[in-house]
Amino acid sequence: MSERPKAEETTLEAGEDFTASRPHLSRAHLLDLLHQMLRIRRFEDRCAELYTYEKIRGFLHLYDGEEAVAAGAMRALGPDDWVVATYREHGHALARGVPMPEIMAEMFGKAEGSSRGRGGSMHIFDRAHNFLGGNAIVGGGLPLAVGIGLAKRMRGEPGLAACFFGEGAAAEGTFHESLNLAALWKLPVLFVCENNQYAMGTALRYSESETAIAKKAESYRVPAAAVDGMDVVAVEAAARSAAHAIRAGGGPQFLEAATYRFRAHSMFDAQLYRDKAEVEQWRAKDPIARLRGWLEESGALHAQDLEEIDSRIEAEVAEAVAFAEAGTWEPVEDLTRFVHSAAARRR
Amino acid sequence: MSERPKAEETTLEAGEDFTASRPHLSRAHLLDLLHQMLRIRRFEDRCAELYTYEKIRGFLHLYDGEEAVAAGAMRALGPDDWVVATYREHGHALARGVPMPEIMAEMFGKAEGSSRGRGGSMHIFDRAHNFLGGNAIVGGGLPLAVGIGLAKRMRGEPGLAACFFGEGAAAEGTFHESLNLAALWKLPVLFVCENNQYAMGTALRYSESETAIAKKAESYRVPAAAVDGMDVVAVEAAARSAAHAIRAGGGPQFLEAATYRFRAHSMFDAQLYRDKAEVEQWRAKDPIARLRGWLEESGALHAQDLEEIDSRIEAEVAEAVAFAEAGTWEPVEDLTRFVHSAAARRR
Amino acid sequence: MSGMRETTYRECLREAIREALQRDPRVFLMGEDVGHYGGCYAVSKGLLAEFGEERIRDTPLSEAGFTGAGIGAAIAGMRPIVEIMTVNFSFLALDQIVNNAATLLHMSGGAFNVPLVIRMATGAGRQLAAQHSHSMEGWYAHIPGLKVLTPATLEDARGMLWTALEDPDPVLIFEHVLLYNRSGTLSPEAGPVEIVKAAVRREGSDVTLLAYGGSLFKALDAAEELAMAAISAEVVDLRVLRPLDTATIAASVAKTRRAVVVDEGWRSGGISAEISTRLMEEVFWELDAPIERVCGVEVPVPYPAHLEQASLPQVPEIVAAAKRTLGR
Amino acid sequence: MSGMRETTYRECLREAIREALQRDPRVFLMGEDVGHYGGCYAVSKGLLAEFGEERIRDTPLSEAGFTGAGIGAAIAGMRPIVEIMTVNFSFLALDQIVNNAATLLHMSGGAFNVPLVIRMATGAGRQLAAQHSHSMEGWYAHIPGLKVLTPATLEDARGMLWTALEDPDPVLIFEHVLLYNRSGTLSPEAGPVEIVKAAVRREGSDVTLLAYGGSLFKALDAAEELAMAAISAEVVDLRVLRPLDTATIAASVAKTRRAVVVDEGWRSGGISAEISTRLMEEVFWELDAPIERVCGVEVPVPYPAHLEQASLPQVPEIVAAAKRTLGR
Ligand SMILES: Cc1ncc(C[n+]2csc(CCOP(=O)(O)OP(=O)(O)O)c2C)c(N)n1
Ligand SMILES: Cc1ncc(C[n+]2csc(CCOP(=O)(O)OP(=O)(O)O)c2C)c(N)n1
Ligand SMILES: [Mg+2]
Ligand SMILES: [Mg+2]
Repeated sequence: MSERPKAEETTLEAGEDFTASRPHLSRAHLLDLLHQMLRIRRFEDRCAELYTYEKIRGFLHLYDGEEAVAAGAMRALGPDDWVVATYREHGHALARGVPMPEIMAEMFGKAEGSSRGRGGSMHIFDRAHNFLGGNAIVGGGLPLAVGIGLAKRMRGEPGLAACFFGEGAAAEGTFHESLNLAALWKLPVLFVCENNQYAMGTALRYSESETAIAKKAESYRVPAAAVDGMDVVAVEAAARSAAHAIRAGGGPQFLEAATYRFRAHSMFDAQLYRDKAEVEQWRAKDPIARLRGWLEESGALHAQDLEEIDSRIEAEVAEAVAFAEAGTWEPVEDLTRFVHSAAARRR
Repeated sequence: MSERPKAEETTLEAGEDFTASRPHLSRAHLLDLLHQMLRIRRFEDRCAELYTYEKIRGFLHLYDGEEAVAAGAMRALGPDDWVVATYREHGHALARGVPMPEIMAEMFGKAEGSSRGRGGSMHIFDRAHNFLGGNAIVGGGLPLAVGIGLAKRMRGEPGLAACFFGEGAAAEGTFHESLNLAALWKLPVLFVCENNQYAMGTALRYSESETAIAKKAESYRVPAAAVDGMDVVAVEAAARSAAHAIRAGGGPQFLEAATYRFRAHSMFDAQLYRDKAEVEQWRAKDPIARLRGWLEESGALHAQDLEEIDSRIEAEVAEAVAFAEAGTWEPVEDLTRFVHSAAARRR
Repeated sequence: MSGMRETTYRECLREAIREALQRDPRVFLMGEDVGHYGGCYAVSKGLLAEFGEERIRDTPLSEAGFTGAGIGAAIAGMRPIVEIMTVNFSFLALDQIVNNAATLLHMSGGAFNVPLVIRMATGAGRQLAAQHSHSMEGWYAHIPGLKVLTPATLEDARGMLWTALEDPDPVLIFEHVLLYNRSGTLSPEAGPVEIVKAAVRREGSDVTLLAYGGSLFKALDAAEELAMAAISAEVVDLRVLRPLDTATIAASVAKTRRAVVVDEGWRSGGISAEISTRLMEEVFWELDAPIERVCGVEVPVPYPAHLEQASLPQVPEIVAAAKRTLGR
Repeated sequence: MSGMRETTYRECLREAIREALQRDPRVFLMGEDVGHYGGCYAVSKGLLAEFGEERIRDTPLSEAGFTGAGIGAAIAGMRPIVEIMTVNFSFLALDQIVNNAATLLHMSGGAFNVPLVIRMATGAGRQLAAQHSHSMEGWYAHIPGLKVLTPATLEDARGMLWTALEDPDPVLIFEHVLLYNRSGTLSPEAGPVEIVKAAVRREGSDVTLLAYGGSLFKALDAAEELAMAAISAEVVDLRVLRPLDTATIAASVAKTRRAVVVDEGWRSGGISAEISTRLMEEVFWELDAPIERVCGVEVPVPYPAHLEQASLPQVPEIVAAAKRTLGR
């Protein structure tokens, strides 16, 4: 992070303009990024714990290690923008502003959850935040993002669709079809590939003949950038620059963020496919430790700032868990509600 | 065709070695190419006529104008190689050596047809020639070719799979998945994209953000060449060079042949999407007229050669039609034969 | 009211699309060759000139991509009509149709509904062989979250689309290829129709023939023949395969006590099985004979006319089945 | 013969795969994470080390691509076992499965058969929600040209694969996710089994319970409960959903005169409908009551345990349905 200005040097206030083409590197902003990443980390730590208590069930995919991508990219988005994510979407939902209690309640399967408990960890949805999930079909979200971009263009509305997906998804046919459609029709879509090097247990070299994913975007004439996904400011900068170009009417943009998941793919994974040394190498790049270290070095982060952040997060997570615990089970009589809108809206 | 040596200058005999990395430009060979293209043209002219007599029904997609691609590319293939084609596959089947009478009988729906009449024009198959159709799902054949390549590699067998498809198919997800698989696993697959500028009525610029199809191959690290598909010798040369590299164990190769269909997409097409001038421009590049012109100019083709070719073709087509006419209808009691192999083999 | 006018099923569909485009700026038509080519079956011919490339949107060959884009666009405020040329090609988009379109409302706990209409051609009879001729509408009718419509008459071809577009959830419309050229008369006032109920197309008292789409007319022809043998057949047009209008169907069979289901789809696991089973569940004690099925033969549709026709339900078989229910 | 040994369904599957790899050099296993990860459900754990990367072949996320490649490889002389992690993902490969695998033999007039086996996980019960939990084996059973197997017992998990690999045509094998951990005893001589017939798993005289896969054990539990109410239930394990063994099924129902079909798949248009209908067609005059169905509720599978369980067939419902057929 050497080329970045020290926090003290930035004079701008934290009041953010998401449309700006570059990040405001104010102290407040950087603390906020740190806060956001920590918030995701701690929330998920708690989820993992709750999983062992069987409060959360099914598949649970942690974002541990990848927080910089959602935290950074989401800064480039405003309220009119849409987000389409994957089954590994807690980080995106939190960074997007979906309330933590509703997310936690969803993990518990409670009626107060963001999807009324119907979806669980893999299917967090929130209309208020234009957060379109939570899609557990790898590659399944990309065409949806194209469609949102199309609707925006046809309706003359501002905003864009940001679509997050893993490098594994890049092998699916929908990746190909979606990039072509978005580019052909010059739609406002930001494709963000979270290249965490593995698709479950399949290393990138076993899944792609061309392992530089960003290069693939070229064959659709989609402008692409590869960014260090363990550097939240770099991600924000790249996302802002891409979003800026999209908002200027230039059509889709592609971002590849190199990142890593520190933990298993899901809670059922013995991690036979990678060795500990590799994990440790990547852990050394932990985006949270990195930003914190840099802030500390540059004297911008004091012990009490961190304490404050920690205690805010602790309170928020505790509140989320309490909310989830206090939540109710949807009555069994409502089982088939939400198959059709008529019944869904009936109450 | 200016840089090509005159036929007289080539001293090599016509006896062909399909594994040679360059064409033998003997007079016999060139006459043979001319013969092959004319054979396809005349056969299809006759088919179009028979369609109006309702001898042939369903969809009939003519290869008129594109003959150089199949005629040229097929020269690079030997008996161990496989061919996977599309619904526009009469040319491929003929050039591959599938007997014309069986193809014609197939078009008639007769039991003596290459697919016993079950498939019709879009589904010509022939095990004796490793000719795997005849696939009417656009892009549906590419994964099959990958699988054949995989089988060859795993079995240590010689040969490759040649897969023909249109530029429209390049937009399908299967294109993407197949190129990646073939490249990732270094399989012996020759992808031949017949870019005739239209997918039904959709011009290339409406279907691809990047209209240079060969470029797409790069993003899979598949070596690619673009070739003039109206020049049969150029196609043969490119196909030989690609096949040679494949046979040397270098993995898949990609060929884009620029071509044009002179007639409608199928027999139900008013061609509202292109104007006559464009068609005329391309007609001026007719691969048959071109080769003939060049042979005549260089004194290699005499009127009597052409007469001989013509009369051979006329006889062959007449025989094929007679064979088809004389063919029998499969008994209705056999309707469900060929749903399972047990019944298929019963007789 | 002015008099009836001559028209075709294809023209009815086109009028319905045109009307929808005129009525609602959120509506657009998207699919392969709907624009410059004029539609694979010429349904959208002329609409590009009238409405422009944005609203009559030619797509690349990417069934999954553009169907998914239709879903996204529907969620984000548009009312797309996605055309998939032929039901066999819809398999390429099946993940989007089932895992997204049909599922999002539930998965999101009601947050995101998908007001999407998908039209496709279905059925055999044009010698298009085994990758272009199947009848999969009954198969799609298995999926919760979808509605499945099968317009057979001109009124329904004209009227179902608008009602489908007003539905907040995904609706699939299956158009039988042999109906496009079918002509008849239509009231100039013809407009939107309900998409909930089956319709009795001919009243009768001895046996009920249940059919839909392209087979409806075979059932009507069979009823005509049966009448000559002094058998009074009631003909019910299912119209909607999901949700099935069990009430109308069961009422008819409770009256006639005998039924024949006609379905061009393959027999095993077809919609014919569901209808038979529902009838057993609803009116078992009223049945005077086992319900008969006349279905597509379980073979990929063959190319030659004689085999293709042999693979499809035909009038004589329907007549024979109806007679069997009467012990004749 | 040595004594029985303890094993699990998962181990039986693994042994079957190992045996096939040992027996026939043309056999290989291909799919997402079958190798380095050890298989999504750990079925292929250890096989990579034993057989190497060529024969335990990890694929990219490309269901259509590698399933199609499996078809091509099968045609060109290999005997691939393609693993699709979960039935919902198979929709991405549906075009290859239906338009190619199931169709090529017919379309080519017998020239090219497709000796391919596709295995996939199916079913609910692990709270994996609406894109990972469906039971679509009955749906696939609609497609001519496919065979559909649903091993429920250890013997079948151990024995169906080899027989499927010897079949010249495509065979789909559906493994219910809740069975993988199921343990029991198996003869050390256990080997290939036939894949043609249904099996009577418990004899009875008052009512027949027809089930398969994960639901078989619910049916057996229900039979146990019914026994306590002095009702003798026969339990038939369908084993093969296509082609259905109508003879065995009908013989049982002809004897008991009453039947309940249990199917985790959605009710409308499910395999339950086909079975009911066939029974009506075959043994209508022997039936003492309408056939009952206990099926999956028509909703995308919800995440929370109480709703997920409510959406699935349960023992009390099976018992109640059986009693209804007896007027109790
Ligand atoms: C179509 C499909 N195939 C397979 C799976 C099973 N699966 C879930 S996540 C995953 C790996 C995806 O890898 P990637 O896209 O890199 O995302 P990551 O999990 O690494 O974030 C797989 C194979 C799935 N959910 N959907
Ligand atoms: C999956 C699929 N979608 C649509 C069609 C209908 N269709 C048949 S040919 C064709 C155009 C294909 O164009 P291209 O690949 O360029 O091949 P060409 O016909 O020009 O040789 C279309 C859209 C089809 N057969 N399959
Ligand atoms: Mg990944
Ligand atoms: Mg083309």
